[in-house]
Amino acid sequence: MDLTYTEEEEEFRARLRTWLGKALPELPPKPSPDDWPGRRAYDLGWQRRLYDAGYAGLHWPADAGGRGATPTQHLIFLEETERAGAPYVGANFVGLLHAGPTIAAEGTPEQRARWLPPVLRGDEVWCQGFSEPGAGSDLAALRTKAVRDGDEYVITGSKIWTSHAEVADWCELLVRTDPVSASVPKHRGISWLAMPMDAPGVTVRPLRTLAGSTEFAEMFLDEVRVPVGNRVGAENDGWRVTMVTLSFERGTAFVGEVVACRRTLAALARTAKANGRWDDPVLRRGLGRLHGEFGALWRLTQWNVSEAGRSGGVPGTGGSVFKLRYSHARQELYDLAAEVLGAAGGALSLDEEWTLDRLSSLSYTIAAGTSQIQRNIVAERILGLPKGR
Amino acid sequence: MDLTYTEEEEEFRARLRTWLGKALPELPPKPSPDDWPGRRAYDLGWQRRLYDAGYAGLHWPADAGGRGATPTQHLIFLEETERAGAPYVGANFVGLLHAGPTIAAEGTPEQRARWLPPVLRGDEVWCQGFSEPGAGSDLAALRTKAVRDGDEYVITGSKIWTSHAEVADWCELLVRTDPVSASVPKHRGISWLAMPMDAPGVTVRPLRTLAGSTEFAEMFLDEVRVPVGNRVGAENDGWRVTMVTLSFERGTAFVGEVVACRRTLAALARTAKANGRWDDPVLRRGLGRLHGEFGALWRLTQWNVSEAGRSGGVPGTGGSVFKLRYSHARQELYDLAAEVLGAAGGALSLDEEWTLDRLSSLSYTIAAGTSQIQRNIVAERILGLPKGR
Amino acid sequence: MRAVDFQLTEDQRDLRGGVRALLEGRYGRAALRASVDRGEGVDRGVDRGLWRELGEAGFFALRLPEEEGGTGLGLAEAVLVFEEAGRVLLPGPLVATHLAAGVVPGAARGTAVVTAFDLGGPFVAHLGGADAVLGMDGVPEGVPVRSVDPLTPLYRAAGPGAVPEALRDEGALLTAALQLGSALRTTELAVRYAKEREQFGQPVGAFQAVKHLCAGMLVRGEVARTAVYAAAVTGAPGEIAGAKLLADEAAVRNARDCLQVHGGMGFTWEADVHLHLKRAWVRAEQWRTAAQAEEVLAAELLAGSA
Amino acid sequence: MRAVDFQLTEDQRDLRGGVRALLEGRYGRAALRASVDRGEGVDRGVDRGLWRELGEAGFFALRLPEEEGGTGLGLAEAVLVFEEAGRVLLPGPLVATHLAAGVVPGAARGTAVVTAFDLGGPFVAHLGGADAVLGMDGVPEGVPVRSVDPLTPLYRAAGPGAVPEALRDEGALLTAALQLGSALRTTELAVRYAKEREQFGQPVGAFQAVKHLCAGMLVRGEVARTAVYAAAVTGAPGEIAGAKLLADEAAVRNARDCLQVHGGMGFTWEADVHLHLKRAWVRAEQWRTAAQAEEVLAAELLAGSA
Repeated sequence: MDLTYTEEEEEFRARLRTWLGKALPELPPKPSPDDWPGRRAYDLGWQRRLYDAGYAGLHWPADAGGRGATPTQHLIFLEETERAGAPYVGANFVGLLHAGPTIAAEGTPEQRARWLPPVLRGDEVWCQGFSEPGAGSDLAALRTKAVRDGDEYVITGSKIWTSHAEVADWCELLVRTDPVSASVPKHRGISWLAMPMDAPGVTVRPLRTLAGSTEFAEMFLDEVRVPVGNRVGAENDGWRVTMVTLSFERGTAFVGEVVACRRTLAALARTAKANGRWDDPVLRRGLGRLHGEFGALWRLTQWNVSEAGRSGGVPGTGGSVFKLRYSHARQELYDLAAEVLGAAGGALSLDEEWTLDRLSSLSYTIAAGTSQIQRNIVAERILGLPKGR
Repeated sequence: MDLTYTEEEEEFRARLRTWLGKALPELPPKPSPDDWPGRRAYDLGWQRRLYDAGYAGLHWPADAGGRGATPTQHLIFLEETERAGAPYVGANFVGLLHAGPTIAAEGTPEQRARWLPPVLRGDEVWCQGFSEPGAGSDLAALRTKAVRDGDEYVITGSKIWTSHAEVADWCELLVRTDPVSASVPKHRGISWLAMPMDAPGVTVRPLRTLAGSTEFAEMFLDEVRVPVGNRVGAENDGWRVTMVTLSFERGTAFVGEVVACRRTLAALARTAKANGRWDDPVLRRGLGRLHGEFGALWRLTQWNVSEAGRSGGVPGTGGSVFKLRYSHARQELYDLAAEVLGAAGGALSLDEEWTLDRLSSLSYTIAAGTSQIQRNIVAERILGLPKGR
Repeated sequence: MRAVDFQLTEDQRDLRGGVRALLEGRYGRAALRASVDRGEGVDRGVDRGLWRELGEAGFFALRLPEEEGGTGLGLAEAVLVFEEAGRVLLPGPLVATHLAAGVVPGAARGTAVVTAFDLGGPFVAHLGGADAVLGMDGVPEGVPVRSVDPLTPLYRAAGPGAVPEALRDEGALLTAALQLGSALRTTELAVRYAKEREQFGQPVGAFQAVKHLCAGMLVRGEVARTAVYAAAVTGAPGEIAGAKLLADEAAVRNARDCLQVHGGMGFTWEADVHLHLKRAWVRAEQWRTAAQAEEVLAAELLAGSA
Repeated sequence: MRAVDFQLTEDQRDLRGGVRALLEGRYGRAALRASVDRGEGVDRGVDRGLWRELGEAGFFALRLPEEEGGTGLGLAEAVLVFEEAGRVLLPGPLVATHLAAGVVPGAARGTAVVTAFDLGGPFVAHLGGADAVLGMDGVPEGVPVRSVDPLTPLYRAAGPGAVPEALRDEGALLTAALQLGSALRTTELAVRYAKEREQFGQPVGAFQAVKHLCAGMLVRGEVARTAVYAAAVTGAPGEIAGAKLLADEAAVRNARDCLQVHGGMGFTWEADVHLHLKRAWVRAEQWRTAAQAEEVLAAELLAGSA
């Protein structure tokens, strides 16, 4: 057990800090949340700067154009960029974290050459077409259908919870190429396709969340034609291909968020001190408890990262453990924030950033696997408890 | 909605108070917890006094020797006896609340004449032989077997969680008279028998709980012979016969306990005031919250009782709702008590009554249907949610 | 022989049924969503037509004596009516206007919209177009703030800065009744969704985890119902504090669990669940907060234990 | 290239494995139940033979420099050893004797039994037959009280009446490690029972409700483990307070959930689960309570946020 960074790691951190100190002030002003083209340009611009400085695809293998950094370097990168207030991965999210790694692992040399460099350089934006209105937790029940017609698939169906769909160039799409039957279980018969978003038949409609924002979209596909050459992996093998993506994750998924939560908690303590609520032991101890909680979550992140480092990048089951606890803690944080602010302090006003963040926190126990699904995973895969009848 | 008592009810209460004021001081000293014969004598003595005063079987129908009181009168009875510190039903529990009502509802005239008067008069003690080591939540999976041999059943098996077994005269016993098979589901093939506890082959062994006490026993049955005439209801119809018992319950099961908890909470507040913990808002507000909780539970009891009164004695599903909430609240109460006392105040010492009660409270989310089973009942029977595959 | 009867009387059932029918007709789901859409970004004030209809139906004058144009009913009946309003998320300063009946001209008949500084600070709801503020002469200027609840416009204004103390108990109780209605409604929404939505080849409500979430919702709702009804019958400050505490908790936590049962769909603007949660957050801050209620209860506990 | 590595080193794994083997052999389940039976109603004092064996195994001298007869290891290794002790519910004033090594003669080798007034009041554990009390000259007279934990005899005695402040952090951390071991152990007990016990025709662990109880236990244990290990590496008071808080919660709540998973069988004296719960209750009161830990963390949060 060692929590001190090596000399190389400290150097990496120092270089990064220096660069961030120089690069961040040069950024253009942040676009407004509903200026989608502006957000695309801003996010791609940041990615291009990372690329030029040698930080793009830090955690990607070298043969995919990445830097082959250790998980700890990646952790340092995420920690430092968050601390410095650098832009989030934003529109580059799917390309850098899902579609890109999938292509890197499963694509042909031609596919890698076509799609990976534009992601790293910040030239192209990807979105994700996995979930469907009828297939949420039960993702493999997806029904969007692709029928082979010569060299093309003809695709019909609908997708939901697609972020950045309005400005994406490509969509990593899961489709059913073999209908479910007695001999074809639902996890088979799925294929992974790269769909150009400007293909005829693709309609994107913004999906409004309870926070009032339109971060997500619904996507309707009406006989969209995609070349067979855009399929990554074998036909009907898309489920396995998709799962490969996860092996790039290496415990770093929530590093930035945990760092941000710790900063938020400190700000909340200052607010409580300023408005007098600090003198109420119920609130003060609640803040202390959450400080302990997020401290542990930060350490758990380091633990998961170093475990992934040992196992050579294969993610442990630590991800489910972390997500269960973190999503709950994040909701607690914003509930406590509302108590610290109180009605008189603006807890009911959207003019306070806390309130919007509180609304967003509600999705954490649902998105990317509900807490119920995560508990099943922990119970069945880690603890080996049997599936029910 | 009306929470004022009628004149008749207030008269009933006043008469009862007067009688309690006279009867309680005449009681002999309470036996020690491990003096089982002494406890039997004490409990039966109290029952005899109730009988002589006309309070025995208050809630039993008149044709079973009871007083046919309204649910509200029964509630008043339980409230007043608890407030006055009268003895608990103790060794008479099964006879008065389970076996007796079952015989009253399902027994032949001869069976009623044989078994009911001694229960009401305080002459005979019953115990319950339902649960088995392998059949807890899944009670109908019981395997104690009764084989017909002429005019007798020959019974072999074992029972668990039998209270007062050491001093009982009779046991209401559920046995399997028809083995489970493709055509006999587990709820069929069960019969209800009255077994004399002095029959050869009955062995009772005390079962120690985590509180260190031996309130319960295990019972081993080795070819015990019970006359067929001791069967109440038809052969193989024992499950239905047993469920009938519940229809006597009428929401009053926990009246005494809720009254007692409210008294305990008040004592805890006094303790907190005396030891200074009252000044800690975390504890003070916790006590306030529990005061609200138990206030609501008391009202819920009244609600359930008045609902049972309307429906003519058929219990609502309010019982599961109440038990879920109450068992949790009771555990919270004793956890808070431990915090109020603190280590310095004896929270870790069994010399404090609180500590023993805290240990006992741990059974509340398990006994008589775990919280998990109760939630299933609420979800399936009240909310109509489907059973899983 | 009559007995203590905590159940609703025939008249009370009729009253509740009548109010439910009125609100279903006048403020069903389509009307709710229309007012959400209409209110986007700007406070268009209370729907005066609806307000008058509520007034005519006795919503505000319910507890006024008949000689003052009321129906002479009590808190128990008022609670039943407000529970129904909470179910359908009826917007507007219902509690304040009800409390103003007989005091502020027009409140009883619903021709006046009356609000109150019931948030314990500089914020006041529904100030835009309000005719009066409880306990104040005149209506102060207010600066609109963006409210978390699209159906409860909020303003920052100079006012008494405190809840009108004399009305605090009744205000808290009626607000608790609104919360109760919402808690019962989100239970229904969750159960309906759990029966319809299929995942892994069966309704999600067949999964024990979802089942138990729903069971917990029902329990919270029933405990809150008992507390609210009992407090309405006795009018005791301690019981009212307990009712507010339990109803706030039921409304907020049931909305949260309802959202969880709905999964991703619950996170959409289209689903009604967020409207329940946001309103429940607002109401939890009105008249009596949880911390205040706990202190009232603690003081009562200690006084009663002496 | 080497990286920050939070995982256990090979040596640490070996150490833990060695201690686990030692304890399994020397204090397995039969020994545990025998000491419960032996201790019934009377404090027979610490098992001196066992204590010496622990001493020989380096349990107490672990962190002493080699020239003082220790093994020169650090808090991280001590935490691993104490975690194992917590798993098997090893009785005796382990933490106090460990802290006394190098201070009280014989503590390092396990020939002396040293206890401490670590309960923040007049109660002290394992006073009967103790050779010394940390921070005191001589051993005071004590009046035995009936302890909730059959393996932690308690006495009322006149002492400093407070936890030895200089040792509070280390004491809290090592106690947290004991709690951690217990929390991990009750998870195993629950999972094993859930796999074996059948009801309604399948193992109870196949029911989602039981499954999710077990998953919650694992999560609590893993979070506590990370907090305890990290605090051992950094030795920071804030991290130690957090570790104690989280490990106390994990130990108590896991024992409760383990009991729930066991159903009626968990309520028996025969099942070990109550021994874990009772010990967890005792340890939660030792060195640093939850309220104290929260205050430490709150102060650190505010100081760090300035």
